[in-house]
Amino acid sequence: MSTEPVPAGTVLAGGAPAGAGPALLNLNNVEVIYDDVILVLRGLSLQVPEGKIVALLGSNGAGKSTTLKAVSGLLPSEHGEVTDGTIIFAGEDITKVDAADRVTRGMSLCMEGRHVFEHLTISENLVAGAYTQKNVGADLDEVYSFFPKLGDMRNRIAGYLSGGEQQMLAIGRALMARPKLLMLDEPSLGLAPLLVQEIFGYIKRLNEERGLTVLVIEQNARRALEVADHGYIMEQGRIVLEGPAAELRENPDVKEFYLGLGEEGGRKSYRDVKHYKRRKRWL
Amino acid sequence: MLTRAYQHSLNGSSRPQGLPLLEVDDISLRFGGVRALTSVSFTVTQGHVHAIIGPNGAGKSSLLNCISGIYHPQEGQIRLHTGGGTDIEGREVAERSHLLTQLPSFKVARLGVARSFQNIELFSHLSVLENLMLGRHIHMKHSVLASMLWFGPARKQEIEHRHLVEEVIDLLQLQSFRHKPVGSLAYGIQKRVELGRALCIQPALLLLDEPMAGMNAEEKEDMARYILDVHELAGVSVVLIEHDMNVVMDISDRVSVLDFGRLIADGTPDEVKADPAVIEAYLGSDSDNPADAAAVREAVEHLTEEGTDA
Amino acid sequence: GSDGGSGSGDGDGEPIKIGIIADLTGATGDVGTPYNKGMLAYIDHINAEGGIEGHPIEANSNDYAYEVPQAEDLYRQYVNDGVVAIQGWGTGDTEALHKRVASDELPFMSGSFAESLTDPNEAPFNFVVAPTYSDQMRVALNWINEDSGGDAEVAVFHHDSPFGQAPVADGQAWVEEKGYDLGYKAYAMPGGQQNYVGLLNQAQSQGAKYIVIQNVASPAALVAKDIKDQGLDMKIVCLNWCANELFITTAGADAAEGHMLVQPFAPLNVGKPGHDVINDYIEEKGINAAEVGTSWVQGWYVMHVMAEGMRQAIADGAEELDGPAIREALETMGGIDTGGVVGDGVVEFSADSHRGSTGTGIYTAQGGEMVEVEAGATP
Amino acid sequence: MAQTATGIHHRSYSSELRLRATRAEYLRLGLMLVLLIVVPFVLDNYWMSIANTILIAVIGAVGLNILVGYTGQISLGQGGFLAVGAYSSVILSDRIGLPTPLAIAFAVVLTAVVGTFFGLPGLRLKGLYLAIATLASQQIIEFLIRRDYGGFLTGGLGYINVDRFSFLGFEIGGRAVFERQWYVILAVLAVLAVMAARNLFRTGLGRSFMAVRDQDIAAEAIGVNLTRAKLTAFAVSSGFVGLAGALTAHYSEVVSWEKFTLEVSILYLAMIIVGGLGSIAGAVYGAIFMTLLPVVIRNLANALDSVMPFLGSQLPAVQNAVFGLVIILFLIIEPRGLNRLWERVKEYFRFWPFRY
Amino acid sequence: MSTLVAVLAYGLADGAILALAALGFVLIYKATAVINFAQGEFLLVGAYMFYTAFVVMGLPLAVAVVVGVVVATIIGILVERLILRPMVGESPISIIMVTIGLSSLLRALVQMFYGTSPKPMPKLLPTGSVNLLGATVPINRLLVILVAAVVLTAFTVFFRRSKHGIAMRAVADDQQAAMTMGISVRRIFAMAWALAGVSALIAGVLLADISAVDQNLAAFGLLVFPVVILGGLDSVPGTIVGGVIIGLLKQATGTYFDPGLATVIPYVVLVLILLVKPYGLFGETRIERV
Ligand SMILES: Nc1ncnc2c1ncn2[C@@H]1O[C@H](COP(=O)(O)OP(=O)(O)OP(=O)(O)O)[C@@H](O)[C@H]1O
Ligand SMILES: Nc1ncnc2c1ncn2[C@@H]1O[C@H](COP(=O)(O)OP(=O)(O)OP(=O)(O)O)[C@@H](O)[C@H]1O
Ligand SMILES: [Mg+2]
Ligand SMILES: [Mg+2]
Repeated sequence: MSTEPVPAGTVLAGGAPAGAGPALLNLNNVEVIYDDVILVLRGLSLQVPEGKIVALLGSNGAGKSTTLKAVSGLLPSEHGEVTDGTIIFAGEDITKVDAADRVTRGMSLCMEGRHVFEHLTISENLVAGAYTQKNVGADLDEVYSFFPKLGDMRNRIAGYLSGGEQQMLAIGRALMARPKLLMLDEPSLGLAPLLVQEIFGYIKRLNEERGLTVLVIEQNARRALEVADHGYIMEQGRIVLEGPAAELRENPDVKEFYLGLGEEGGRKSYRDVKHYKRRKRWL
Repeated sequence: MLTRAYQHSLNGSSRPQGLPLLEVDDISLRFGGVRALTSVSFTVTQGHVHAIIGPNGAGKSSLLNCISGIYHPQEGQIRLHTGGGTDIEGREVAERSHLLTQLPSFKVARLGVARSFQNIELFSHLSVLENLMLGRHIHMKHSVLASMLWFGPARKQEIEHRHLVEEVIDLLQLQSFRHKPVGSLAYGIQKRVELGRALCIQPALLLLDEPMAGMNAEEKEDMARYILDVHELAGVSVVLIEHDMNVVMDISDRVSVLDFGRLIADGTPDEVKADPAVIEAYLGSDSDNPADAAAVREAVEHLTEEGTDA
Repeated sequence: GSDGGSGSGDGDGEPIKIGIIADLTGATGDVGTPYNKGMLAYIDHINAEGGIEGHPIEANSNDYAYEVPQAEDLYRQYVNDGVVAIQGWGTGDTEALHKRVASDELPFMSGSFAESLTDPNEAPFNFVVAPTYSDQMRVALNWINEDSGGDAEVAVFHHDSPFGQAPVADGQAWVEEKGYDLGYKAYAMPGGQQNYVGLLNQAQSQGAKYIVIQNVASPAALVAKDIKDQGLDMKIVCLNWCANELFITTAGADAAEGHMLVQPFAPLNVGKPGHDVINDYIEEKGINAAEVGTSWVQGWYVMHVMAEGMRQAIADGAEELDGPAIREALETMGGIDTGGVVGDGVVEFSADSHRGSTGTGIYTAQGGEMVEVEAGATP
Repeated sequence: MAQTATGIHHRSYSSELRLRATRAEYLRLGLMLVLLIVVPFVLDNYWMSIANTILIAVIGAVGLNILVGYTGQISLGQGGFLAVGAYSSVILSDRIGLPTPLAIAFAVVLTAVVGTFFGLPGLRLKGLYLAIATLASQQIIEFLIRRDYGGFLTGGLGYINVDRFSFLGFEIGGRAVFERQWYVILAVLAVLAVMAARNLFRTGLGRSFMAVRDQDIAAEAIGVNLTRAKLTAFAVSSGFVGLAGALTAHYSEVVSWEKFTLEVSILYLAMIIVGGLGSIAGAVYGAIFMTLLPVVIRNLANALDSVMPFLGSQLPAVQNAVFGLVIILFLIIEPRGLNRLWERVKEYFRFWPFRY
Repeated sequence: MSTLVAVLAYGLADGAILALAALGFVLIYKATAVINFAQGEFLLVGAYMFYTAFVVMGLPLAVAVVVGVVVATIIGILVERLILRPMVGESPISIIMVTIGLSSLLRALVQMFYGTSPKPMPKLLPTGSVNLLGATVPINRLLVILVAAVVLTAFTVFFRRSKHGIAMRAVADDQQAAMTMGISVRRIFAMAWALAGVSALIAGVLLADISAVDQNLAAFGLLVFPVVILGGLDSVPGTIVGGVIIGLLKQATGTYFDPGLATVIPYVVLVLILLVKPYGLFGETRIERV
């Protein structure tokens, strides 16, 4: 694995990262442009090995969400398009496939900012999530057992839930599609510490029990790197650093910029921060 | 320090440090059957950073919405005290207290209560500059004819207020986005713009709903720095909702904890941190210190087991 | 737009330009189209005869789909093209334009027979060829008075617009002036209805035996249908725009049977002397007489009146044939013969009245035909 | 203000606050003025009349865009408000006998008031519900003026004759000069209207309208009084529309209800949407485009009459078809309207030869 | 009394047809959040399609109905595919405008192909009339009520029971999120428009049968707005209530007061109702939270 900056646009060494199974998801040199002018992904490549948890880190505006939108085919609805590169899922090139079909092929995305169906009740939201499935009942109960809170409020209108409640619902809904690959865009966004623990514990568990493959975007790098097997760090639409989670956790840059640790390892108080960080030291 | 250079104070309060600024007095809020808040009371002191924490759905945002007049609690009062000191221009201001619970939110804003929202609520089609200028709305005169005429008062006013706005832009390092439509900016930047819009009001009280959600450690440090600058240098009082305990513990002077709409604790960060009820309801086996990252794995294992036999 | 036989025939003189504002596809397209056909046919006919004193008529005819703004736009275009007279159509456009017409000094005829247009002070360049709606109403009332033996309730169903309201007040006045013992009540007919049962119910509670309709054919036909459906004993008296074959065909022969039609322009099947020229023409052109309805005839003869005016103006030796000259001629030339087709046969204008005629025919629907009951009835 | 390779650098806020910064923009402004001035010298009466219609439409469209494009309150009541402006102005000038310009001014105010009144539902209604409510106000106003109870408007005549526009002895002349003289009046007013609107949205008031459009709760939370903002928007917008209505009346010299139907409301909506919502320039482009469209089609049809007589005989249908088609195609190609299209062209050339 | 019966019969008949027309409108709105100003034209086109099949081609009634339904479906799908799909994600008002353009286009096309004069079509429903409580009521009105009732219940049940109902609302709420659920936004849209086409066809044919096959059919469509707003833009049962209210209201005003007034009374009522209930009688309250 490389702690050195990776030259822009170069494909990372060979297919899947070391020690991983065959890549379930494989992005090669993906380039994304919004509104025909705004270049956001500049030849991004990453692999998500079957049965592993991969974390994608990066500062605001790096293009993380865009990456997931590209994978799940949501770009067209935002005047964005994949102008170069390929997206391979389960061995098939899905770069041109319609968003809905991608779900039936077994991926499901839990979007940044929840996007619950505001006018539907919690249970209706979950049913909608299972649109591609046959027997909904069982899955429903399962989700409720994982998120008891949802069970208690199953007939509440989703639009009136609190931020966190909506986040749980969004994740539950994504699971209703019984995906092979679950993509989570900042799942811990706005969640209380306790819940963050739960959710990551839950992700881990899905991964271990069902062998669910997970690609997760996180700002809470610490948590992410704890549960993840492999990590990617992106800046300005490129992968600038990647490697096994354990190693990334030890990487000094990561320590400083993502784990918010001083060189000496201990966490420094926010009060001690006296200067604004200069950005993008990898470029 | 940057902000010393600024000529406009961002603090719109004329209240001497240490006096009570905001009194939340036994308020209850219901939505049909849902009890979002149940007899909550606490006091925000002038010059404090007052954090509100609690599990999801505890009623934190609702509380903020009550203070800023977006929701109106069925019971209880919220009082904002102004005056008793000198205002920005150094004039003596008589002491007054206002019943926020009876005001529409635009009137609350005119008392200098500024806020940011949990899910960013910017004017997405407008540029960063326009969004910030809108922060000046309550300080500007709006006559239809003068506006249509442009030359004369309208133009003069625009330029006048532009000065303060530019200072905010400078403080928050938004220079490069000045003329960008906020809709297309990345999440983190939008959060900053929203803070800026609130600052342009020259707030007497600043309400921030999860200003650091969705930021990485580094960006949090910046945001924390901005908030501290505003607080320390301008002396603006801040009420802050935040889930990252490190931030809360580091920058707040006082913490109130909500759970299921009730106030379960209220005190200094350390008191609260130690409070078993809080740990039970909210923090859990907090482990944001990687030293005991093991704790998480435990938590994970723990969950795993109960899950498997569930 | 379609040009009425410009250049055709051997009229070698410099052509006379006129503009036609027609409704072919609008709200009144059903009667507007044949009216327009009639006009163009007449122009074709007159040009074939060598035009007017050697001047062929060059008519620019455009459809305005009963949209006033469209009409205004067309009008401006015609003025710009230097026409000497305008043939309009509906109430809306006639009203919207009469001021402009006056200031541009262009004689203007149309299918709108509102009383106000007959007053040269009010509308100096508008000419109303047929008896006004008010006169038709008076005739209708006279007839009802006789038919009922001088004692009946009359309900007036009128289009919900100025066009509809035009004769209402005058009718009321007429009843009083004549001291008729007729109950008289007016009801507005909204457009786009699926039935007029509500209206009929009101008429019924008024005790009306006669229903005068001032509207176009299709709604009138709907009323006839509803009367039949409801098995009511009421007699419809249609004025002008619903007094035609269209009313009969749309309502269906049996639903229309026995209702009365006040129509100033004699339909072809009545066979007035003035119809011969039309019959010759359609025979020569191979047009099926069945297609030539009342409105067609109307168009033909309105155009005829205007043409006669032009002929006279030229005869009067106007150095150049322009609006004022034509107006002058129309006001001074005396009666224009229509071979008994229009009203009592002659159309005559004067400097202080542009009311071309007061006489109108009365017909009844019989076996799906218009059968003449009385010719040239005047108030 | 200096122009360098890296872009425009303003040295003072006032210079940045100018509407036009670059030489190119001044050039464009100049060209437009020249165009406005030469028009009456090159066009014949017919096309002058079209130009005049366009100028009136511009005023109306700008007004509507203030409400719909900038404040986000969809309105289908345009026709009704035009009518209010037209009737009131005429009644004031010809019946009450006020000098026409004064009458027009009062008509503007009156329409603003009426507009505000019909804006009241806007305080409770959102988006499409409001749109339909304005549709209702259109229908109701239209009904009232058409039914004209007791002839309170037209004295039972159904229409009102309007005297030639005259002011302080000056009177609009006959056929020869009529259009040109009107052109001067209308052009001046249109330019003023456009400027006024442009200015409005450089100031706090205008911004508060846009804030209401984008996020009303947040707007209120920064101190914008929603009620006032919305009603002001309705008033200002209706004011412009009233002016357009009054001018229509005095220009066409006859007022009758047929000129203010729902079709008119829709036509105006089409103008601002095809032109570009929330952009003054867009409203102008839209007004020009939508007014010219049917005229151009008819002239085309007449020209092609010999080749395909079908066009001529089916003209209104063809016009409607094209009207519909153009709207559809436009919005599919560029949903943000002509204005955006124009901007994209400019962008393209700014970045040319690079793609981004 | 007899008057009242007549009012009921005629009013309900009109109301039933209105409800049918409104149904299509609501389906489209529910699924695609599109306000379809072309609904009236859908009635128009539907009626003319049927007329073509039944009269022009002279097909037997049953076949003609089938043909009509098929064509209506196809038209619905085409409209969605060609005109609305490219607009996905655009501002609601631009989309409104597109449908306005569509309405103008459809009307024009019908006009070009069929002209403006009414088309003679043999009556489908028996024309005679029966005597109800002293009032003569034409049978066809009663049958119209019956047919409409059947169709409406069918639709209502379909959306209560099937998961498509939920999917539709999901799509209307948040298209992106719906896509991530594997809900094919396109398919849902197509479905909504197709169904709207069909219900409009039925309404159009019924309407044509009791009045005439002419352009007025489209004008009738405008009344859909009071209906849906009254019932609530997104409520299927709402359309029925709204339709019946408006239908009766018009007939009653026309019978007891002034038929002219009857044309605006729906709008007056509409405004009044909205002032009390801003989302109509059964409409979903739009959620606004911060
Ligand atoms: N629909 C869009 N149109 C134009 N630009 C966009 C759009 N969406 C995103 N962008 C731009 O693309 C860049 C990356 O956006 P993206 O949301 O992927 O960043 P991110 O890594 O998810 O940031 P965050 O952590 O804040 O979510 C940003 O600079 C943003 O301005
Ligand atoms: N407008 C509303 N209508 C109905 N219920 C509401 C409304 N607003 C909030 N609630 C309910 O009140 C409770 C508190 O919501 P609130 O948003 O205040 O929680 P919170 O403390 O902000 O949670 P989080 O930290 O996840 O944002 C929740 O159960 C929510 O469902
Ligand atoms: Mg993101
Ligand atoms: Mg919250």
